Amino acid sequence: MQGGASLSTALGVDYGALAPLFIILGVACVSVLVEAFVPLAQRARVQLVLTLAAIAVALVVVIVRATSGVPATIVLAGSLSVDSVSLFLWGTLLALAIPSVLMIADRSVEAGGAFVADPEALAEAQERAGARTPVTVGAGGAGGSGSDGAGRAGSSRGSATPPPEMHTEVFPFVLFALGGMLAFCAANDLLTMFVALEVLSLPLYLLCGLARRRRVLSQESAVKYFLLGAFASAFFLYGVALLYGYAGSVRLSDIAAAAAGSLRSDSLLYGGLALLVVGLMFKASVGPFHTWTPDVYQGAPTPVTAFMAACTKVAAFGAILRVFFVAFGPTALEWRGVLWAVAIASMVIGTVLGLTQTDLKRMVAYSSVAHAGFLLIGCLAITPAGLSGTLFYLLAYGFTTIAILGLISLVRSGDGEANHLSAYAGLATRSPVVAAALSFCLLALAGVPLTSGFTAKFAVFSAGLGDGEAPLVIVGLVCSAIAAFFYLRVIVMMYFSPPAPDGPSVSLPGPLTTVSITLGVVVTLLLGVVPTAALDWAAAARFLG
Amino acid sequence: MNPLPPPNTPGYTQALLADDPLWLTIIKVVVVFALLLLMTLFMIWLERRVVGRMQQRPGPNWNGPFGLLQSLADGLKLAFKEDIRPTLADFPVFFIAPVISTIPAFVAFAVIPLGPEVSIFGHHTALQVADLPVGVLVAMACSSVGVYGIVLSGWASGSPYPLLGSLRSAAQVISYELALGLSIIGVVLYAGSLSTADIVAAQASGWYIWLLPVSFVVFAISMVGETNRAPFDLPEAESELVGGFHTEYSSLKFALFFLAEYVNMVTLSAVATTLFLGGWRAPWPLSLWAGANEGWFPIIWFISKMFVFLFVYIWLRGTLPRQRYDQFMRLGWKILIPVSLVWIVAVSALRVLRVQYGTVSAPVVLLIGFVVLVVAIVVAVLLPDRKPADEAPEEPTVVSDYPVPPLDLTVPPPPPRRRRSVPEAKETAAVGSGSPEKEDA
Amino acid sequence: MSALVLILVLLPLVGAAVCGVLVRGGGSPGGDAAAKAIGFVVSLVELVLVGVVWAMFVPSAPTRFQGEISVAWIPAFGTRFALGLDGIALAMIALLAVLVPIVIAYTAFTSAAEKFPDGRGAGGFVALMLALQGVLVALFAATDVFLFYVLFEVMLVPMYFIVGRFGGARRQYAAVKFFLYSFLGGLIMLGSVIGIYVASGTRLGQASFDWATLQHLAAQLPLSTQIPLFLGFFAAFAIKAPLVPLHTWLPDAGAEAPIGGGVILVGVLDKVGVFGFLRYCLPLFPLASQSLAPLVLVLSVIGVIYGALLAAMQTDMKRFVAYTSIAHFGFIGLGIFAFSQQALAGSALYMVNHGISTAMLFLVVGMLAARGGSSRIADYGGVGRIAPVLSGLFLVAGLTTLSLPGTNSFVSEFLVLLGAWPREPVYTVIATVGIIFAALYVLWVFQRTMTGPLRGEAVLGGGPGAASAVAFEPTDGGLRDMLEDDADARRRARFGDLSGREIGVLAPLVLLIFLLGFFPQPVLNVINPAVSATMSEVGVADPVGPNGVAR
Amino acid sequence: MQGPGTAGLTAYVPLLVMFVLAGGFALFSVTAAPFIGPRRYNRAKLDTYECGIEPSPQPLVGGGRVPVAYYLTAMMFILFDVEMVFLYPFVINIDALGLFGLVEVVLFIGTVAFAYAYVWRRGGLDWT
Amino acid sequence: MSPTNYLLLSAILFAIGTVGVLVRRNAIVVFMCIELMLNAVNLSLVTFARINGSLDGQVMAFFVMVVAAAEVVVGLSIIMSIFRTRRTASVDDANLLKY
Repeated sequence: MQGGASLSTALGVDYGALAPLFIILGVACVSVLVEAFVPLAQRARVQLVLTLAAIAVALVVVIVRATSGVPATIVLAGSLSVDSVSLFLWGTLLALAIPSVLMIADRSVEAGGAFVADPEALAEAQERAGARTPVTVGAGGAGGSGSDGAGRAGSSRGSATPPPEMHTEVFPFVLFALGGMLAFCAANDLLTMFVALEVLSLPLYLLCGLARRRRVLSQESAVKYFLLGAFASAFFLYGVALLYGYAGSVRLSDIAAAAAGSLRSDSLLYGGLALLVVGLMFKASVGPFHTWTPDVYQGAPTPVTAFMAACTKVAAFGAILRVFFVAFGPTALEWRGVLWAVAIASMVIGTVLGLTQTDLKRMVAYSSVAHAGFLLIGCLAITPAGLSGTLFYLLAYGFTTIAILGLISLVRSGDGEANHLSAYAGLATRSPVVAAALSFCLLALAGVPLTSGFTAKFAVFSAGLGDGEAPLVIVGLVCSAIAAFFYLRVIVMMYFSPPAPDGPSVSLPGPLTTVSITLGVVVTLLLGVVPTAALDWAAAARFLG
Repeated sequence: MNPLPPPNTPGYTQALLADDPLWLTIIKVVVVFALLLLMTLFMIWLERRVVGRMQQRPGPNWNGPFGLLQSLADGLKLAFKEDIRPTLADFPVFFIAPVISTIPAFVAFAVIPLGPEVSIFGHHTALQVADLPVGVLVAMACSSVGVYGIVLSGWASGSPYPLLGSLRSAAQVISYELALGLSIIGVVLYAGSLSTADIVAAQASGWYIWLLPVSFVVFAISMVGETNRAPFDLPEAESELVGGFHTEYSSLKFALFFLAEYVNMVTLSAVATTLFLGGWRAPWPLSLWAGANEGWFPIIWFISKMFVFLFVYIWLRGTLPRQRYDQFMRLGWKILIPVSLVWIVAVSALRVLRVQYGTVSAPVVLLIGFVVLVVAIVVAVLLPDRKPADEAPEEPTVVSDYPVPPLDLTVPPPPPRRRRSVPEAKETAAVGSGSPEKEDA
Repeated sequence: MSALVLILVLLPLVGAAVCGVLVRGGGSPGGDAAAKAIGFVVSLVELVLVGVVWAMFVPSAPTRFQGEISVAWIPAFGTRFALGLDGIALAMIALLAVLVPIVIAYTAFTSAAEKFPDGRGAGGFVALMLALQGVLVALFAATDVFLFYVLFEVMLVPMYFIVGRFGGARRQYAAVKFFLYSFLGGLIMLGSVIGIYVASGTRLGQASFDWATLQHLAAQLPLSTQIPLFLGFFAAFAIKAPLVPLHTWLPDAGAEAPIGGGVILVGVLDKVGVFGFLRYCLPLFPLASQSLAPLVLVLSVIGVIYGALLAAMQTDMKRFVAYTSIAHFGFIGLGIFAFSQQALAGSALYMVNHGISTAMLFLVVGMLAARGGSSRIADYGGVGRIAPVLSGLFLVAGLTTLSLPGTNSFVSEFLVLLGAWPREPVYTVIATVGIIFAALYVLWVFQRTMTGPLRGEAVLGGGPGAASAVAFEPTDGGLRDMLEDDADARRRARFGDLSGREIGVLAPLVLLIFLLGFFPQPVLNVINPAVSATMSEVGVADPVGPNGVAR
Repeated sequence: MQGPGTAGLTAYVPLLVMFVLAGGFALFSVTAAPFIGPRRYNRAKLDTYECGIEPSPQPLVGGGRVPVAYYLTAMMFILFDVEMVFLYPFVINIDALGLFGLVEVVLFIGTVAFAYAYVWRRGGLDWT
Repeated sequence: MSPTNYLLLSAILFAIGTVGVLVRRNAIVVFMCIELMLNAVNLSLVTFARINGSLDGQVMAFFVMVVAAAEVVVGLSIIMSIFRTRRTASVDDANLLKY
């Protein structure tokens, strides 16, 4: 990482500390091989088992390490810092990854899976169908992966042949993204952070474009996400360069030290910080840098949306926390004002634009923007309370979002999901359980007490008020009051308005989706009623400078 | 500049050349340039003669002694042909493409060491235009910049054949550039430097062709692929693509492409000589005489070694039929690259072991395990491929939009033993005799 | 007793869960019926338990709260699940315990049970009602600010569904409006909750939500910090117990809610607001409440007049009821912020009485509307002739609403005015005008609907008979009597008087009205200690002597 | 990798000279060609060459659909090119890095080999 | 000449890239502008390495190159897929997703 000489000094790799990361990335490579060598029939099953096993093992390792009280270490020549914060974030990420992977793997909601058909499966399906029509080139998938199947699977859906299996490449993608997230929120120098950022982004870009239904929408979202994402990471990178020029090193602690005692001009420092923050904020879909969020949330396959909404936010805010606390803690007073504005902008934008949405996934997207603003309140309080509050908020928000998106994916009409608000009219009469779960999660997003959303908001706001951010907190409260309106609108639709005769059907979820949704709802409830354990764990988290 | 390090140590030549005055540099450049032009003319003549001899016919023997002036005459004739600009062509690019493909071919030769330290007009210098710390990379860079000229020419012609030809040549050049670069790595590993002069200096003890045979073979093969020469001359496969990327070119522009091709041949042969055949160092029996590596003699050794390669070029063209495109890509991607990867691992493993542990110890075994693993993976990859299903939907794309001849003529792949069967032997003759007409275009 | 308090909280919740399961699971009429029955039984048991608690409650006990429970809930925030009763809370719980079975009985068992929108059975209503009761009991008993806030928000959810699922035509609008107003207030209050939490953290070193702790803290807080915190709480409570500028949700909710829901909403739910004044604003921010008292008083008095005027102008009986209660809440606010023993006691008692009288009024109106199928005043006239019992009970309800001496409201209203006079004569006088208005609007409505000749769509039903009746109205005596008798006969057939069940539902309320009208003492005994404690916490001297004479 | 402070840019001057010379030569040739050669107008001559048949209407130049295999090849090339780029510095100071470096590089190559195996098995390298 | 000029140059390049991304409408061109930005960063990284007299900057430039390559691969595949679906690479034509 730091050139030849110091590489050899870094021979001693603390494998214990890095085990989760290695497990995830290693299994990702293995699952690529699985893609290569396991025959089509077993592939999906093998991949699912492999992925889940990897995540579970990694989670166990994290928990063991967190409970065994091993001292925090900085590993790999100072590029990764495995401290209690990293462990908490890792635990959160892995815990969130499990339901996401379950949803991704589910093939009961959307026959054959929510993703583009696998070329081989497609070929077999065509043979089964007797190759009636010459293949028309539909949407070319990533790298010529024959997502031509999309159109075909859609067209031949009516016929007897079952739709072909989905791309199982999504599993390695998810694993790589997950590994990138793990590295991202534990990165101790900006270069590692940048590389991790890309490692987590690139698979996501691809995943967004792989929806089986609404190919064009999905591909558009992928293109937008990619272009804007690359744009943002360029900013991030330029910020890194400036900071490197300022401090002569990209190590966070070195930057802090240089900023603390240096007579150099601060223009480099703050310019670098600004650009850096732009990149990070983009990833976290904060405030003015959110433009990609609604489109991508809407266009991407819903399981992927869930994965992004939950895990990416966790990773991004983990990195934001680390940068703010470790690298720029000393100089907080100079730059905090600007970020106040950003936080307010984020909350207001998310709330106001959320009011105007009629597509549920877009609504969730805007609410995530608003929530990013709330989270930022916690990040801006450079205090232990702020840290723990933000961490807890991430955990709570992730599970709620996954549950919501899982439920959204269940409401389907003839062509894929019916995300329009009107589709939810009278859902309560048709399937009371789904309606109840969904309204519970929405109330959680609104921050009604006895849900995790409230506990999290309370933690963050109290931290913010404790650090003298009264204006922010007030704006936050008002915004959440306004935001409650568009959550309620859905509930009104579901409960109070009569069901449309030709309304969408609620497909009975298979075991995988059911498990993930249940997980999300239960955690949302638990964190609302007895959050003590999680709060304590979060409160114990400290950075290792 | 910094004081001269002792001779035959890395960086010596750099320091030496750093003191060159400008006039000396210019002289060298002009000389090299002229040399390359002459080599081109001579090569065309030699090729036609040799191929003719291989085909039991005299070849050009009318203009000048042994027809030596034949290629000069061809060049002049080309100059007086009409310069056609197709209406559909994108003119600026069409205009600049030949230049782009010509320049790097010449520039690459600048890093080649032709000989040891000599004294020119009382000025001590090395027989080398420029010695750079990244000399080898410069050579490779030039060879890959050259492909831009080809791609742009094909694209700018606004015509299907050149487009496909240029695409092919781009694909082929980049594919074989990988093998090329990977094979060089072995040399760099042992020389410990990227400077050509240092590499030559490092071969004082022995040529790398003996030390790194695999690298040499890979390099030799991909050298041919890199220069679009038979049997890899698919970009200008007359039978499929008319003239390939220069279908629409005529007159001096065409001549420039031609020039570039032959200069590339010469340059790459020179690089090969430098990397594997000890550059200007005298071959074995002569090397016993100390004076062989002094003064101006080495140029002789160098050029003669270079001609070995050039002759092989011609020889291949005379003997081998043109490969089919899929066979060709398979050779590059499925054989050359994995082989050279494994080779690199093996070589560097041995190197590390020799440097660090005199003897074999436990970690060594583990290491061998790693290597074996990699090998095993590659072998596993070499399992008989399934019929890839995902290309099936693509084929209509190829033929879909506008009438181009299908890129890959779907010839049923012949079992390997029938390669050298009768009809293809005929094709050999056809190919061999195909080239002169191309010149007389 | 602590256990008993806990049971008071848990029992309705369990009942609600059971009923909910029954309704969800079956959706069948059987499940529905079972749910109704179980719900009714549960509410009766709850009532009995409350009676027991009332009996065990020792008014003269030295402690601020009785039957306290305190379990650590979220140590990270220092919140505890802490319950405890003082007199006011007990009174409110008792009121609730009385009203819930009545409401359930009315909704579930009377023939006039409302026809819920798109055939929803009453079982779900019962379940929601029980859940609401559980939450409310816990809310009144809470002695932990955080817990109070949580319940304050949670309380909205069942009410939201009651209004939204079982309400009238514009129920969605009303439900959402209700929820958003209260939720907004709650969030503003959350700001203050966090604020006082942080303040306690800085002042006491270790942040806490315990009511008593914060009450001790109140002494240290400077006015400058008290005022914003007070305003936060005040906003929430002022929305909840609608003081005038923030009242607009109440008429909608009250009008659109099902009758049973309306009873609980206006009768008990809104009391949470004034209860909050008494329990949180005053003791926790004494300085602020004193310095801001004029504001509240102005609002209250405006509420009295404004509510009265608008009530008089209403054309819809449910809205009319809602506006009357706005006027009454004005009185309560006046009593609370007059800072005198009597006024406070009066307000506390008023909370109970108003609950009873409003419930009465609502139910009667509901029964009337159930018959006529409309709640517009103009649709009725001369109902007294065909439904004497109904009109009689309507009169009783009206009289207690205008707090005629001898009815329960009179005592509390008198106490309020008496206590408020020495400190706030001006406001008291203005408020007294409200009483006259009250008499006006109540009697006017009664006169329009119950007395006089038969009129109105709902009564005449617009049938051919109606036309003839109108036609024959002004003709001479004998013939008219004959015709009218026969017409009356016809209409009695169409528009029956109260059934036995309905009378049974209303009877306990009537009983309470007169009982409390003549013997308010038992309730006052329970309330007074809490009131005096509050007075001492506010720290102002009582301007009225023990013998009720101004010093 | 050469640290800062090497021979600097002067070592590249000869390359520049060579560049200028070759470039001048080439440019001269291409510009001179039209003036030296004759010009006899003929529409067919200026048409796109399609074996003599009437050229069919063309799409935008270069806008034609390019077979996927070419993109794949390009991407694979980038992949391996980057790998190569990393191998050069490694072999330059392989002695300094020693066993650790070797292990790392084997892992590195192995990782790329995974992707390589995948592409191979999924027919990414087949042109038929 | 002084390293500051290189920094200026890289800043200018970066700005050009940014403007290009914001102004141009063709996905490929936007993409190239982004690459330009990345390479501008490379330039400044190397310059800073020269200024600080440490190799880290150059190493970082290496990493950036790798990342840029990966981005090229992924981005091209995505853009190509949508191009093959819609026969256009213009960002404006991708307007199914309304803001």
